[in-house]
Amino acid sequence: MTAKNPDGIPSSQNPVSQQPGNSKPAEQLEGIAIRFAGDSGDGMQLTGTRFSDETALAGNDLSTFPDFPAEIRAPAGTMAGVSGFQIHFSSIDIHTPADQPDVLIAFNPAALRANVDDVRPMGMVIVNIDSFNQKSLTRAGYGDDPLPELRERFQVVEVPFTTLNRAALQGLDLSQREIDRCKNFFALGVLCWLYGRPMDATERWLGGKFKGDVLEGNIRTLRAGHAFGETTEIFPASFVIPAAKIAPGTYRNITGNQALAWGIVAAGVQMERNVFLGAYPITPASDVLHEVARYRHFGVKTFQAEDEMAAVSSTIGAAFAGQLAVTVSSGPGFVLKQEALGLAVMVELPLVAINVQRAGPSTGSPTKTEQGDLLAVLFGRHSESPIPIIAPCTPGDCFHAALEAFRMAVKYMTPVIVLSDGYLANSSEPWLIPEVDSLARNPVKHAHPADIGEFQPYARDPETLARPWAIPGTKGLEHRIGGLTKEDKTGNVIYDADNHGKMNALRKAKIEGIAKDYAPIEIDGPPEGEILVIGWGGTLGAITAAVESVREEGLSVSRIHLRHLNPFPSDLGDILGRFEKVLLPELSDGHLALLLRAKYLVDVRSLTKTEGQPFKIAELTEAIHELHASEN
Amino acid sequence: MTAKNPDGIPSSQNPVSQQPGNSKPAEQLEGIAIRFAGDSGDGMQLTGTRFSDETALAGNDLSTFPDFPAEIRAPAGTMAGVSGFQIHFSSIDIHTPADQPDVLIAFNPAALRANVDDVRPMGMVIVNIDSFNQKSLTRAGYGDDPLPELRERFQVVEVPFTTLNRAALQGLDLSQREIDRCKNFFALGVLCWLYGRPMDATERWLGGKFKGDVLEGNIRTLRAGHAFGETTEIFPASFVIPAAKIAPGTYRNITGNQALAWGIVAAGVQMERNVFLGAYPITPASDVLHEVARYRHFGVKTFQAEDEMAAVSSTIGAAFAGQLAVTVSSGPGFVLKQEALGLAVMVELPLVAINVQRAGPSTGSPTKTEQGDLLAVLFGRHSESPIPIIAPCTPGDCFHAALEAFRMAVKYMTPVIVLSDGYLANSSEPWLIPEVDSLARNPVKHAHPADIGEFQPYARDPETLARPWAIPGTKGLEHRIGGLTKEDKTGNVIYDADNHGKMNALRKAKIEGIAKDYAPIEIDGPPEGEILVIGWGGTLGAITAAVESVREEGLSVSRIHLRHLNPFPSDLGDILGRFEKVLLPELSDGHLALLLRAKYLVDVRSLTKTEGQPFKIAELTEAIHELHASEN
Amino acid sequence: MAADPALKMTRKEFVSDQDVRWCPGCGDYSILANVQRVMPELGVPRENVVFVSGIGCSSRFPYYMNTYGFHTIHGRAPAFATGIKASRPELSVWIVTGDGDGLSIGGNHLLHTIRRNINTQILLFNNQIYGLTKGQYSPTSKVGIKTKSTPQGSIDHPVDPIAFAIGCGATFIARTIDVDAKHMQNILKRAHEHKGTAFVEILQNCPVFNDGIWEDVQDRKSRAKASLVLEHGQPLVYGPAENRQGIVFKDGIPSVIDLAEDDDPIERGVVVHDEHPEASSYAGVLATLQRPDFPLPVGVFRAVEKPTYEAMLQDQVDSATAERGVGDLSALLHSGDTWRI
Amino acid sequence: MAADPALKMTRKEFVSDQDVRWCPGCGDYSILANVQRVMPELGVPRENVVFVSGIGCSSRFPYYMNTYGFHTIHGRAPAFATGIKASRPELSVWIVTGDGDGLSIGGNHLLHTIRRNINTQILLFNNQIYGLTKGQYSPTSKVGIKTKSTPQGSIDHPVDPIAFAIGCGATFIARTIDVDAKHMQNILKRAHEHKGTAFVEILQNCPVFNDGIWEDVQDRKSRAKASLVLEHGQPLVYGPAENRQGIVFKDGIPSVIDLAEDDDPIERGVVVHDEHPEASSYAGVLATLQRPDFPLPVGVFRAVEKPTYEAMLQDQVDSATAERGVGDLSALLHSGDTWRI
Ligand SMILES: Cc1ncc(C[n+]2csc(CCOP(=O)(O)OP(=O)(O)O)c2C)c(N)n1
Ligand SMILES: Cc1ncc(C[n+]2csc(CCOP(=O)(O)OP(=O)(O)O)c2C)c(N)n1
Ligand code: SF4
Ligand code: SF4
Ligand SMILES: [Mg+2]
Ligand SMILES: [Mg+2]
Repeated sequence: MTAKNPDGIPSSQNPVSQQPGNSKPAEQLEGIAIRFAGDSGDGMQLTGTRFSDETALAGNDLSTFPDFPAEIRAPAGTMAGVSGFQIHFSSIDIHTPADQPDVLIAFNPAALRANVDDVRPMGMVIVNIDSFNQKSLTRAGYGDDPLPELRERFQVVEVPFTTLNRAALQGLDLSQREIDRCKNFFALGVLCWLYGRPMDATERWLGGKFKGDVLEGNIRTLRAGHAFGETTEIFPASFVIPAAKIAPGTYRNITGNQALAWGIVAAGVQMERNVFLGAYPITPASDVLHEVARYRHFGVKTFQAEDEMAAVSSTIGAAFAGQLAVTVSSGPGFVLKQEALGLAVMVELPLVAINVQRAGPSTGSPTKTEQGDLLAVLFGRHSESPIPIIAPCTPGDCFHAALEAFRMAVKYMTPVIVLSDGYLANSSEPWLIPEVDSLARNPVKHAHPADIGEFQPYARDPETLARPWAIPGTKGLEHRIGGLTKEDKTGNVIYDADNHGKMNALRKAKIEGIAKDYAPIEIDGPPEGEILVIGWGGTLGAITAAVESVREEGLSVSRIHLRHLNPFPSDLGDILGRFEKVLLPELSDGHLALLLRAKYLVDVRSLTKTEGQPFKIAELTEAIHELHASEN
Repeated sequence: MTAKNPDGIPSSQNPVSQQPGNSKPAEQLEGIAIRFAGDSGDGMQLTGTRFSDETALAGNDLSTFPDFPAEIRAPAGTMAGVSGFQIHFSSIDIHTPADQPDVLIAFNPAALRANVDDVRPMGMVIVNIDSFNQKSLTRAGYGDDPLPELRERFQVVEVPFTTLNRAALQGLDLSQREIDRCKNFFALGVLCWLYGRPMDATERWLGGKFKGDVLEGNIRTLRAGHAFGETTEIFPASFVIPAAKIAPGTYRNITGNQALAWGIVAAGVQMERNVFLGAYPITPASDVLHEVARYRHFGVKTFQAEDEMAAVSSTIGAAFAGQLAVTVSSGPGFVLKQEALGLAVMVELPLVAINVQRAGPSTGSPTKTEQGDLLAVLFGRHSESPIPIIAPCTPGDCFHAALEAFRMAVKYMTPVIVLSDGYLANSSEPWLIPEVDSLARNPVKHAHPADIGEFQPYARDPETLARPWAIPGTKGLEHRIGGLTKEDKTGNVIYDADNHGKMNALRKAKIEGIAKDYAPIEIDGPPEGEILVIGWGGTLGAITAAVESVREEGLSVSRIHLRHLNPFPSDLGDILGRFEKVLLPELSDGHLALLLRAKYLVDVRSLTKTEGQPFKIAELTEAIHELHASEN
Repeated sequence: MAADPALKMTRKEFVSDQDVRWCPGCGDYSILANVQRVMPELGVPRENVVFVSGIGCSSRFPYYMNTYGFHTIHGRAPAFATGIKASRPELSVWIVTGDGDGLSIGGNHLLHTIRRNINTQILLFNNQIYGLTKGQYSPTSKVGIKTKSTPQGSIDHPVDPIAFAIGCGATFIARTIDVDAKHMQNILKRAHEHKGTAFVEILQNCPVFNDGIWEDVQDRKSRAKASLVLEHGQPLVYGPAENRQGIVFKDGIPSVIDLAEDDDPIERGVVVHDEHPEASSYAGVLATLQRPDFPLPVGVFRAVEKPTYEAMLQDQVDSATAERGVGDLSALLHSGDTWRI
Repeated sequence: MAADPALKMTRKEFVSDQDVRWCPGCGDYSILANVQRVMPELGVPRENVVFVSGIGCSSRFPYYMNTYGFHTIHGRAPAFATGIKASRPELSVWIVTGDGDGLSIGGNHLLHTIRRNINTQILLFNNQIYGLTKGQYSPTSKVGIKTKSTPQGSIDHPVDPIAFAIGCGATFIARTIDVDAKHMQNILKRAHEHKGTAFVEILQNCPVFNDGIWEDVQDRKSRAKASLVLEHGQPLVYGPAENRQGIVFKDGIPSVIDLAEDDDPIERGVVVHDEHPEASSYAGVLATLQRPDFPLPVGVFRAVEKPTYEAMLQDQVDSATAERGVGDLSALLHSGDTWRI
């Protein structure tokens, strides 16, 4: 996010020297946000992803936000089928995909109608004018041609993408349908010219994906688009967005789901144990299964179960068998796993359960984001069954969260929940690739008869209160576990009241003890003062941008972001007490706020939003201003 | 509970005139608590229930507490197989089964060992001396004969129940095993003599249950036991517990599960709609299914589903079809229903979901009680899916809770949760049978085309915000519902952000609006002051007794008991603010306390217990004293 | 379902006002069209028809039917339908499910609904893939299929929906094909006529994630050889006229014999199709006929009568009422031991 | 499972120190005794054996075995076992479940575990009742049974575990009886030898809630007439020597014929039992043999070889490793497009 402009409006538009190999003047911009929008079948997600990768290679900081419908491919040309992809890139540090795009590329009237009101005033709106006819206008729900009116509010640029693409691909042995499918690459070419993106990565990528005339067609139209940008009079100038100054190192683009998957694979390597992932597909979590399934050569086994009960049960079974076990799902599926997770608490086995949250209730809006599952994952099991919760806050952070979750699970012999969300899952950002040597190595150690006198499955490590992880195949440690109340130490079945109370207390103490391992909370801003803004999970970018923005307006605002939602860090209460006002923006009805209020009796103000969409920076700055102005 | 003696120690033991038809002196007692204990196969639950019914007929106030193992019939003579039943009865108002029994009847050494430490000092311990031999002592885990030592601490009475029973039944055409099975009725006869209980109800009951020599045998041994009490020197006197002064009316004994079942049947009658109950058996909820299944002639249909997902789904289906639909379960089963309940929230259909809580986590101690599911039933669905919660507080109150739940569900078109527990489920108390005419009649009204212009499945009643209940079979109201985010009014599938937020807000407002219907909270004690004790659910008796007890010691303590756990009553915050200190005892880790702290930012002190057992009055009085003595 | 043949209805009346949101070319379109075409012929008024579905592309079906409809949650549609039908036996309840919805997460409900013989129609759209979640293999996918979740190929042996339904004790079992309008309409009518659970597998093409999986039985040219059309009382003969083949059973194991042009199949021992044997084993043998060794049977495998769940339940209500009179609440509350104070 | 026949073990070594907590006379006792007796003969060291169960009286089983054991949650044992076996193929994994645990709430996992052919032994104790929750009818209970939840009698048509297993594509299916020690031990050994899911129904008496349900096949006197002992290669003949009867199949439908004392059953067309036909339809016909019209078959219905899930999964790991080398984390993190700053 450009710091001074929470709305994503580029702050400097001075023409500078021409881009290399470019015959038109180029203006320098600090940053820009572009949204691609078209039919589900128009390849918008692909176009967006390619443009992101090129932008990353150009050295900009960036943030993306894909937003697509739940249908695979709703009827062409309808509002229901519109798929969007927004990318924000800049020469300075940015935190979000931007509230309002500066540029919209709309492939048809429905895409225009669904998105144009988000574009900043006088922003650029590029339309595929070939798709504007009475029929498609009607399908989109437009009565009249909207362009005349829009020309008042935006710089409307009309490009006949379909025609130009067809012209470019004449002579190839492709059907009309195949030809038309390439038009998104023509548009990509235009944009690459406009914003000075290199295209070789895309050409390489196309080479790996297609062959023959399809490959030829895509490359030809990409180049044709680039040439069109340079040649035509429609765009008087192109733009330069200089590379951002970011920490040195090797970077890549990564989405949250990919990072989770890689974190899972990495845990196996770093902890020297095989990984078992049991999952049932569900949007937006399925990609973690898909990605992990590609790495059998890491000794990783994935199991697509028949349902979520089987997914989690197989995972607990694998944990019993000594694997680094993990299951992944989204809200509706996670909820179905709660009964079994209660058993995992009782038998104190290590495993990781990931919930990539989506917008509900019920089936809700499966491809939209929300943070509404915190209380469900924390409390959704019957009776007292505490489980630690880790919430990653950026796509790349998902990698580290997965690694940490496994370490915690094994050290404390407990299930651990990782709480991601649809926004983190699908968004991408440049990610500083960690050096493998810098990652902690924690080889798993199982209980072994040689280390133990009389084996007691529920004897506890005095430090961590963890019980031993004794796995089948180990001679002398044969034992039985299960969900009935267990006797302290022996683990035998028993109904004694005192013992039942004691075991509840032990499990609680064990989980609370985990907070000892946390690093102190980092406070961004003064350690005490008027306003503290707290966040958790995928809202980090928006909150950071908003806080930076109001600070530049002179407000004294501090910020912390909680990664550990259970147990809470032990310094949290102290920090809360040092501020006059505390604001907690959440994409839910205020789950963390409820927990903090209950625990610390602090009047945490909750800023809630349950619209299936991330926070806009402006929503947050406004709330901070309001809080600042408020009496107490 | 005798008011002055929280420990259940009878306060007056003055000999009074003899009981009618009794040749020995009879002492008058205010109240007494007796525990029956034996093997699971010894018929303790039955003996206890019979004794309770007779006690009720004798006009005493009473409270019972059955406590049995999870195994059907664990190996005879082991601690694991011990089954107990406690009854407390009195000539004055009592609230609990008493902390400590005055009398223990132990049918074998294991029953003695498992229970004797609970008996009040110098209480009476009656043992079946026939069962005391080396083998059974060893099975029970006794090294030496425990009786000599116990004689120091208790009045030990040794009765050869087995021998006496065999003697009584000589000549009948019964096997030895059948004869021995009758011995509990011999013991019952003894106790009936001892406490002046009439036996005709039991004889009637036996007559309805058995025939031939089995009937003859049971009656004969019952009478023999009575005669034995009167004849033998072992009991120097019998006791009289005069009838209690309680409100006039017709009474019966009722358990919480029976009351729930009858409440369900009553809802069908009062609301003039057929009832559908879909359930999967689980302890301690199954009896609700069993009981409701007996009333098909009320037009009630029960469906034993294949699992909890099917149970709740069939219930929602029946609600869609226009039935008074209800599902019942306990913690582990309830949790499995949460995904479907999320759908019920989205489609806004009326149904009742009952959770009879048990001690966990996981399978835990299925026959023991706890209140640990409050947060799970409140928050256990993904995303925002608010559902009202009603918690009955006595066995008889379960009847009214069920009725209220249906009324609320239909009025507001929402699922409603009834949160009972294992203690309420199995305990019994005398219940003032309500006059049917005094129960509200709320005939169900479905949407009808005549009442409506253009039908909109999500149009709302301006008052309640309820949507119309339009059921299949109604011409002109054909419509489709489902779990995807719905458009306001039309109910069409839509992914629009504003609409999604609006629907969340509407659902929330609808549920919060229910509080308008509540009666004001009744405060027992001064409306403001030093200490307020809050309770919910089945702890009412113990809390009431404890508060009465400390008040008599001069403390100013007020008490409220919450029946509505979501939404909270609107006068609750105000009441909380009027007391210096607030104590909240819960059989959990403090679920309601967490909610009250978060909502009202009041420093509610939580008294927690998670041992699978109800509160003892002494635990509560101690906590109140401590709070009173505490600085702030 | 109070069927009223006098009722005159049109296909259009069963078309809802919602835009149909499947991919172009999806087999679901033709299934929808056929269902909408058959409905008016069944004589059930629109308001007495309920479509219930789970989650999946296929499960969007109810939105497009201008009847009562309930798009529920993943896998549980049969259980919702059970609640509807058990409590309101007069309604005509149709279940639409997919191979993932019905046989993966929903397998248990399919089993129990079928064995209880709830009088509903279960239409299972089998495209051997999870469409809605973008292409993972399903329980009916072939071993070796490469999908998003099986980059090295699937290793699960698939379950056959028909064989599964037989194992569950289904009283009506049929298979039809998305593109064969006439056949499907006939099967839909038969399913509706059947009293008890009518289980219908519909072979459906998913052009996006699993294109062409049923090509040999869909294609008019290959169909004669690739499929065996079951007709009650007719021998199990298939193939082009000049090259007929027949199915014979030996000790419960089927095999194929070639038939000369003038052979009498029955004389040659070819089995004569019988929908009605009480023992499900005959249909069980048919179910083992699978491509490529055998033709794939389409049509009604089995149709036998057994009391339905909802009828027996209603009987219990009626007989209890007849025996004990309509329930009297006050009497209930005062039953057993009571006492007056 | 690394079976080592040289290993000398005793029954006692498999007895845990826990008190057995079933009701007196429960059929579970004899099943436990037989399992404990067979274990030492299988040659699998104790530490490589895992017993996994769900919830129910039967599911208490693992506590009494001095091996690794996991008493899980209701209905899910096969899924737990899948996780164990898929990740550690060298372990010998036994599943103990009941008719309620396995076929009611757990039906879906049974289906999928069986079709995947995970190499485990599934012992389903069928007492046609829910024991642990004190006597409700189960999915195998007969129509009309009066239980706590069905005071007017049950109206659900029961599912037959063997028929269900066939519908799921089971590779090994057997039935045995709690009181028949020798038969059971033999079946347990066969189940263990089988590579793939071995599904074994054990008829079990619950004297407390459903006494005598299997009496005719349990009782030594009635057994010969009431049951048909399946033996590979032997004709389907049963009954006392003087009154033998045989089973014939016609078009997939079984029927009974009387055999004269000197009849050759095979000549009379009596079917010869074959455990190995690839088509499951033969076993499907056997599964329809039910009391009272037929004798109840006990023994091995079906035993065929198919690749197991865990072996194929391990193959994918091995072949991926062979092709791509052992995974290199740093290489993974740097794969695709990266850039240096
Ligand atoms: C509890 C739950 N788990 C997972 C999902 C995700 N999900 C939705 S549809 C589906 C599979 C659908 O496959 P199928 O039934 O074959 O339908 P198709 O799309 O192929 O028609 C899955 C896994 C979900 N919605 N809910
Ligand atoms: C989720 C859940 N639902 C219900 C139960 C209650 N429950 C425990 S065992 C059981 C049935 C057991 O029947 P079966 O498997 O036949 O075992 P049996 O006791 O007859 O051996 C039920 C319903 C439970 N423990 N968990
Ligand atoms: S993904 Fe496949 S099944 Fe789903 S709508 Fe598209 S073509 Fe049809
Ligand atoms: S209830 Fe039945 S199955 Fe359970 S232990 Fe007792 S006899 Fe066995
Ligand atoms: Mg499918
Ligand atoms: Mg059973």
